[in-house]
Amino acid sequence: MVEALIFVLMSIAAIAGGLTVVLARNPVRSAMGLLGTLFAVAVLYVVQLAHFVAAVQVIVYAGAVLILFLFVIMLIGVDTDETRDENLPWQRPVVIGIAGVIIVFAGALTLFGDFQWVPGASNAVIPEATNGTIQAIAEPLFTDWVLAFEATALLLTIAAAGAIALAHYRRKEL
Amino acid sequence: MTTPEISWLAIGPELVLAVGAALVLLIEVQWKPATRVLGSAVGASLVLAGGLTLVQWFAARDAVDAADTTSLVAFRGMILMDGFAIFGRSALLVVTALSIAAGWHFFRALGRRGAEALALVLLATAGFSIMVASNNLVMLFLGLEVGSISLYVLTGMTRENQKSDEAAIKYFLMGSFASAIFVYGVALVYAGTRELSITGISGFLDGFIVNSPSVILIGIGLMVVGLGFKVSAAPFHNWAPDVYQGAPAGIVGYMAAVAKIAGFVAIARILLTAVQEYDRAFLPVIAGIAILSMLLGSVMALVQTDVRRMLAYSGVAHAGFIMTGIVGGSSDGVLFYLAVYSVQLVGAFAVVAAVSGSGSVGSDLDKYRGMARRSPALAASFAFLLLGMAGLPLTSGFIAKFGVFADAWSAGYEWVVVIAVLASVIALAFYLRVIVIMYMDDDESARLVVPRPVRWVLGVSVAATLLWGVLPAWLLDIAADALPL
Amino acid sequence: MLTSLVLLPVVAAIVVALVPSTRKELHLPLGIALSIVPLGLAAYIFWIFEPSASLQFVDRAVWYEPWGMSWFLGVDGISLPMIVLTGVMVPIALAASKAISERTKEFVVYTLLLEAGMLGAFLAQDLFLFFVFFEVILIPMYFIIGIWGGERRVYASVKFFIFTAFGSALMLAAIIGLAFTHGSEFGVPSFAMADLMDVSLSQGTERLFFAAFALAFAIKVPLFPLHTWLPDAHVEAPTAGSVLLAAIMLKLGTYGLLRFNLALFPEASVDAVPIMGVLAVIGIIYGAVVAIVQPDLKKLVAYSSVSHLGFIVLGTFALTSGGLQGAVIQNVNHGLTTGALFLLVGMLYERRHTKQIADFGGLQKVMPVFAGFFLFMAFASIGLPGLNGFVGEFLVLIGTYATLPALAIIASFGVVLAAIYLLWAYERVFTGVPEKEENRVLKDLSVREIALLAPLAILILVIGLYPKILLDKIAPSTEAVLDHIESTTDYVTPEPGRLDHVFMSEEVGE
Amino acid sequence: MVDPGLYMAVAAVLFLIGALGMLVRRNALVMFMCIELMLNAVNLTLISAGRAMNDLNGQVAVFFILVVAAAEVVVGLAIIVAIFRRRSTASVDELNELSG
Amino acid sequence: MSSYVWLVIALPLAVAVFLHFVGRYLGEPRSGWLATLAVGSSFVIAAVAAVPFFEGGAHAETIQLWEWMPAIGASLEIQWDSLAALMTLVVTGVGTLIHIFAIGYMHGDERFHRFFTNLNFFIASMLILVLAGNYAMLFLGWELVGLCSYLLIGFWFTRPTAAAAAKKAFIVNRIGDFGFMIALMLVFTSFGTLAYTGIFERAGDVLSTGMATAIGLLILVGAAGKSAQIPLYVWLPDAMEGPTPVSALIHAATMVTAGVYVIARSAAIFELAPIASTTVATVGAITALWAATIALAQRDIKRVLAYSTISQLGYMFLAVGASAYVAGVFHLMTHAFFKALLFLGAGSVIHAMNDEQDMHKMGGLLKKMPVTGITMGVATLAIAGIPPLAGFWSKDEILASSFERGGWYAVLFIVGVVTALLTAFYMSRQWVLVFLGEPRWDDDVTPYESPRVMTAPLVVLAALTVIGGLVNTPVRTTLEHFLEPAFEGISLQHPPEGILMFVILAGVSVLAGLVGVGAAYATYRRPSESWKKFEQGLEPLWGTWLDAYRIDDVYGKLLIAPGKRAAEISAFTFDNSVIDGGVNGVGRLFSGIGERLRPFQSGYVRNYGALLLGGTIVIVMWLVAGGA
Repeated sequence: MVEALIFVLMSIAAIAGGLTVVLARNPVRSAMGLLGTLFAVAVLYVVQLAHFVAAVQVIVYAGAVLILFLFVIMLIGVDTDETRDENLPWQRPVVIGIAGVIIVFAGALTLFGDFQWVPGASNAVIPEATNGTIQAIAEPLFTDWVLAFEATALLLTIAAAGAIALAHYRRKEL
Repeated sequence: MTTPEISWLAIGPELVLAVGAALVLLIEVQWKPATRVLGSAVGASLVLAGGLTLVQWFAARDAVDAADTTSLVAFRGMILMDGFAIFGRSALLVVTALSIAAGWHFFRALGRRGAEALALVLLATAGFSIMVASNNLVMLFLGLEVGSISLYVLTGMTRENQKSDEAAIKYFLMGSFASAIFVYGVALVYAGTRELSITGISGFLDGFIVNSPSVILIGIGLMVVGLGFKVSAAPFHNWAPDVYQGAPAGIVGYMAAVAKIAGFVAIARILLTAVQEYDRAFLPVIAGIAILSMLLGSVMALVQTDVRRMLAYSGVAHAGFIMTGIVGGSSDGVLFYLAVYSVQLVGAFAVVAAVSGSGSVGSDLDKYRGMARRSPALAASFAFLLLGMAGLPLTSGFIAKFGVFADAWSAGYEWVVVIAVLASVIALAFYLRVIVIMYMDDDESARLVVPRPVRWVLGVSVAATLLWGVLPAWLLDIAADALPL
Repeated sequence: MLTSLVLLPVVAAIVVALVPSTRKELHLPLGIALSIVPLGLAAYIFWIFEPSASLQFVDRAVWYEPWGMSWFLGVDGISLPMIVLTGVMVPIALAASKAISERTKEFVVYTLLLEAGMLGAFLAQDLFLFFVFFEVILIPMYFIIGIWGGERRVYASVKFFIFTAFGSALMLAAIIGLAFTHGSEFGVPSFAMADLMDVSLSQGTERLFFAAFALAFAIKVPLFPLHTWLPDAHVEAPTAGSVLLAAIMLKLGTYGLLRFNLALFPEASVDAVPIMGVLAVIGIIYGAVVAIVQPDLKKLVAYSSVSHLGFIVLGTFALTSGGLQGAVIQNVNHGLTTGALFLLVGMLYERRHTKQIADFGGLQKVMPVFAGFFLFMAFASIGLPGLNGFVGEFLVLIGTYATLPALAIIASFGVVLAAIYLLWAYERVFTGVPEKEENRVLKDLSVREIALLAPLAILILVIGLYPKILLDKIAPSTEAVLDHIESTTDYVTPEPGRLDHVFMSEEVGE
Repeated sequence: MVDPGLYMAVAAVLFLIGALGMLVRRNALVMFMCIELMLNAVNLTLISAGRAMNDLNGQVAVFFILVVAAAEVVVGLAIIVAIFRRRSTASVDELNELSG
Repeated sequence: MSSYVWLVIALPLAVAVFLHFVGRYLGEPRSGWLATLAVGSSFVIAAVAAVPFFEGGAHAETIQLWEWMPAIGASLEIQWDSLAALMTLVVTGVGTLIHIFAIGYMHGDERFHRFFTNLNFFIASMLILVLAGNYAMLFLGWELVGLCSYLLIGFWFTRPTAAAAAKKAFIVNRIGDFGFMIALMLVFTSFGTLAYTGIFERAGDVLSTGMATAIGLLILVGAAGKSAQIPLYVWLPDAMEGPTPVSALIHAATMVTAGVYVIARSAAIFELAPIASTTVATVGAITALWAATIALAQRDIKRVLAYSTISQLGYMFLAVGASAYVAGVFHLMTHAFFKALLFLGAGSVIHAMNDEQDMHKMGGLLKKMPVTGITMGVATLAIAGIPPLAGFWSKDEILASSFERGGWYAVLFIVGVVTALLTAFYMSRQWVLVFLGEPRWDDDVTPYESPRVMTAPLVVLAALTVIGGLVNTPVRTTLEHFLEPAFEGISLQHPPEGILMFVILAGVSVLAGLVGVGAAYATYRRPSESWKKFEQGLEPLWGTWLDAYRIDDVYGKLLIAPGKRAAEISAFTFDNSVIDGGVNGVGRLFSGIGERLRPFQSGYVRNYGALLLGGTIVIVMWLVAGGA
């Protein structure tokens, strides 16, 4: 019951945040919308017992990534409001068309297609099985997934090297 | 259960590459040596990685011969050391080596940032190498991202021109978009099967009949889109011409080739292993993508005036041809095609770089006018590679096309083959255009200076194209042995 | 032996390529000298060839086992004349290329590679191998036209390449289909002709495959209405290109129809007789009619090729011994005569730098030997008995009458038209008084040029009077083709001399 | 307990919003945020599906996707900054020199 | 001896080849004499080989030289029988004389040796034709004589008219050959061979009437081309552009009779096809009359003879069409003598007149050139059918035979008589115009008698013209006995029996001849104003005849112009625009599609995104639909 309430509230929050990202004219507002979504989704994680991931979400995403976004927004100018005019011909009708098709398709699938999100869902959900505490996560992370964990090292190396390669100008190059 | 399972051999090549990349960066920071020194580090790591790959190949063959393949499953099923992976990895390493040689001028011209570029190339190769070996969709995604992000950066590395950064942002935005779509597909397949492992999924689908498979099918579709983007299959190809044109010439061949190899190996692994159960559903779709790619790529290439854009569209068409092999349902044709095409591609872009400068943007057809007189060897190599891409007999391109067509035919997709052969005729038309300009127009411009490494690379790729066109058996045998587990 | 025949020109090409570009004067003579070697070998093979239907001098090596391809060369009565013709024409074409002053080395290399490809195509007994050669020869010819051609050479060469490649593309699909049908029937795919002849196909599939093969070959021949690449290619090509194109490359089409279509798809071939026959006859008449009014001498000869090759196709699909023998021997004949005519036009062009008929007139006065050769070749082309063209056309016509009387009659009219276009052209170019100043100073043929034409003239005469030297070796193979068709279909070769035949078959037809 | 399917439906909506946002926004930064939205939707899907099937791997996968997102952000922002430095704009509509 | 018959062909051929390469060095008279020697030797060999036939009872022999096209039963083989022997003797005999004449006539021509090369080659070809043992080889000779005719008509190639005439001759002949080739196809299909021996013996068993008629009519088409019969005669008048010995040899004495020969040769087939025979006779009779009317008005000395030849060939067709094969061949022979004589005489005149051919510019030449004049006079009387000259016997036999045949042939008989009258008139007109009356020649012309080398053949031919007819008179049918073995099993048409009928019929034709000769003499003996008035009085008929019924214009307008137009439309409109336009259109289509699609690659990343997402949706929907 509590879960349902939280689910409804947070879902609304997440979607509202998402819409803000898309619809706000000022990038700062978009970033704020994204922040809202991130938090709301984090709450939905928690509700589903994904504690560790929720924490990471808040720390890494909301804490670091979003700040980075804001920095860049500030760097390249907060006042770059977008107009609502669409300057590409056909872009808007096409987007509306795509959206329409997706919605119709999703509706049809739900109503007539015997669609199940999780066809293999077990009847008895055992909360302990997916209680994503640090301990619980850590075990697969460092056994089954150890290689993936190592691979993230590559990713971060690239991010660092790439950012330097792209954005770091030596003095004489400016 | 609490100890991780480490198989050094299985990740040996990637490890070597990553260490190599780190070394390059460190040496650069510490000693700021000549690029040549970095090059030898890079070369050493490539050679070592190649050696390890060879060891893997023999290990894999022994295991298959002994009918005990457990040793080929590493890191608790996270990655595999099967022939499929090793073939893809070998192709990646060869392409990397050739590309670095061909683009050597580019790296040198980058000055101090050459080290970063070299490191990124090595890391990208490592990433894609992980990708081809992955037996886990998330692992695969990680490898994909390691590779892709490196490529985004490499695209934007030159600062001399504005188009390079346009290409980078386009590539980055669309690539991330496609990655997001791909990983959503992974999530949906996970929702449908409770598995992230490829062999796990196939085992699951073998054992259970999913009553409502829509979620899996949507997931498959999204993964196909994500990977289709990487291999620049239509209609996800738009980025390719712009990026090929805008990215530094010295690195385009590499970007194009590795993305295709890794992308197609992943597609083949996922479709032909993991979700093979649904082939009746997805093969027509793949056939559709193949046909659209072949036709669109060929027709669009016909009207290009820039060789790089032309090659990009031809790449779209080639994606379609390789897809035809996927439609055929067997992987050996695809692997052979990837091997020969990527070698040709690197060679062709080596020529482009030689003609228009390695850091340049675009490569107008006019620059090739009368090249047969100014630089006969270069023109002849380029012409030969183009004919190889066009699939003329006695080039590897013909055998490759023949292979995928034969697969598709025997799988019952005769109509796809018919359209494919017709598309290859249209494709021929634009390759010929370049040859016409090189051979049949006169131009008194200066002779081109072809750097020695480029000559080597061209020699290798021309020789390979000819050799595999005349005596393809050994590579075909290898490709046929390189089966996914 | 056959392998070395195919590889000799390749070796020759490599040798020529190794001569440094600075020694320009060496390339052509060296090329000519080296191209004599395959001619000698071909002649030797011709000499020791036993007149029987079996494949001889077979060379076979597995190429890639799982797909069933092999390097499989062999010669029979149908391909034998073609390899000799190839051997003859290449040195002549090279020797006629003195006008090629730029990039001589490339030219010689391309020509020799072309020879290798053509020889390979005629010798291949494996469809995959055949396709490889069939397609590969486009490249050197494409360069020959495109680099050393006339003003619209690029257009012509690209058109030539794409058009032909288009045809062979569908054939490739059919070849794949055929090989894998063999695979599903016998367990292993195979591309060997002998194996594929055993494949049983459904009627629909057989017809589709037949159509794919026929399209490829019809474009190559070329059969109306797929012929428009030919005049362009001929007009723009340098002399050697035209000669080799007309003399040998086009023959791959007619050869293919005879060797592959009839043998692989007997049922469909029998069914397709009316269509192919009608197209052939349209080609005969249409090509001739169009040739009449051509203002360009070379184009005229090109269209005459369209007309003449129609006879070959007609003879092939007559499905009688006369028709088939006529078709094979006409392959040679057309190669010699039209090749010679192109040589002559080329020699004229070298002197006068124009091919427009209107630019000439009265040339017999200033270059009588040239005129004599031209007239000789023209009459050979017209089908004057005693010269080779007659033997082929007459066999074809007589052979065709037994099965396709109406078409044979219409086709005979092509013989009249041939006289019209060639003699009219001769009249305008050679007779009268040379009025134009440029024409009055033209030099007659040099000894070198005579030496090029004389062998052809002799061959034309020999074949015209004693075709047995060819027919004896051809006949067993063509009979074997007919036997194969008869044994696999209901078709019965009409036996001339039996009163009932003509009337019976017409009644049955109704 | 709320049906995991509902979570996933919400995720799908978020994904759709992000995807469509990619098409309507021309500020590269905002487009980038849209991608973050999409990745969030993916994560939510994984967690919900894993929960429905009593499988922890979904959550582990989310961890990696988060890392990927972070890495992408770094590089992406670097590219945007680089472009901005040179062109003083972050609007992708002004980047259309490469076309045809 | 007959085993050496091949030498008959080989000698002239060898000399032709020899002269072709060496003639230039041999010089003027020698090459001519060498050629003559070859033909003369052939004549001798043939005569010796023909002895058995004179003795009677000898049968045909077939001598195979070598296999040619085994698939259709065609070898190069000689059939040596009396018909062949007769033809060989005529060809080589007349040929020898004409060769001799030509040595004088062609004197001074820079291509003298070439002329004899071609002439000898012609003799060889003609002998191939007549000696052939099968239709294929006959066709070989048939075409080779056509080639020689082409070469020799166009001998003076710098004259555009000569070149055009040569081409015309060959092409018109080809149209005839078209029919002939189809005939051969029918023959082969029916018999499975083209060899005479396999055909004529079995013709009755194998051929239905319909098939025999078809073959017969098609042979007629071929024969009409070669022998210049309606409607294919138009080439022969133009062929007079060639040197006069050529006209005499090829276009009067030998080649043009090949049509008659081939019909006679195929008698066994025509025997089975009455309709075909009748058609042959009718075509012959109509041609005879038609050409005779044209000949009436000609002013060119050679054209008169040309139309006269056509007309006389018509007689021969009438004969063979009436199954009077012997009569036909007989006339062929006598005609060879007197027409060769006429042509050579005309040549002599032309030579003397500095190549003037217009009879209006001649007159009174008898005094200047008595030998020519007298010999030509003999020939004129012979062709007019005045006894006892050769022409009388042969022509009379034809007319009498067709009269005897009766029915439709009786009508043809009347046509023949009328033609005889016209023949006598125009030939006499010619002789009178040329040799009598006041000289009308141009000032710079000084006529003189030709040298001995030219007049000698005239005399020999004149002698033959006088006595040649005696080989086959109603009293003594030597020729018929001679030819009989060749027509074994054929029911030959004979003139009516009995001396009375002979006298009556001969009287009719002689009367016609005399009337013609007399009328012409009366008209043209008088001064030119007078006969010019006479000719004008016959307008517009006379003009029409002079213009040969403007048949060339008709053909030009009805056949050639539309044909050329059609060719031009095919070549420049249809081929270029429709077919090639289609081909290039396909090419343009693809690049057009490419150009149209280029805007979609707009460079706007959001467009790309839309395409990506749109494609995703389509693929997902397709997959779900396909998997459900």
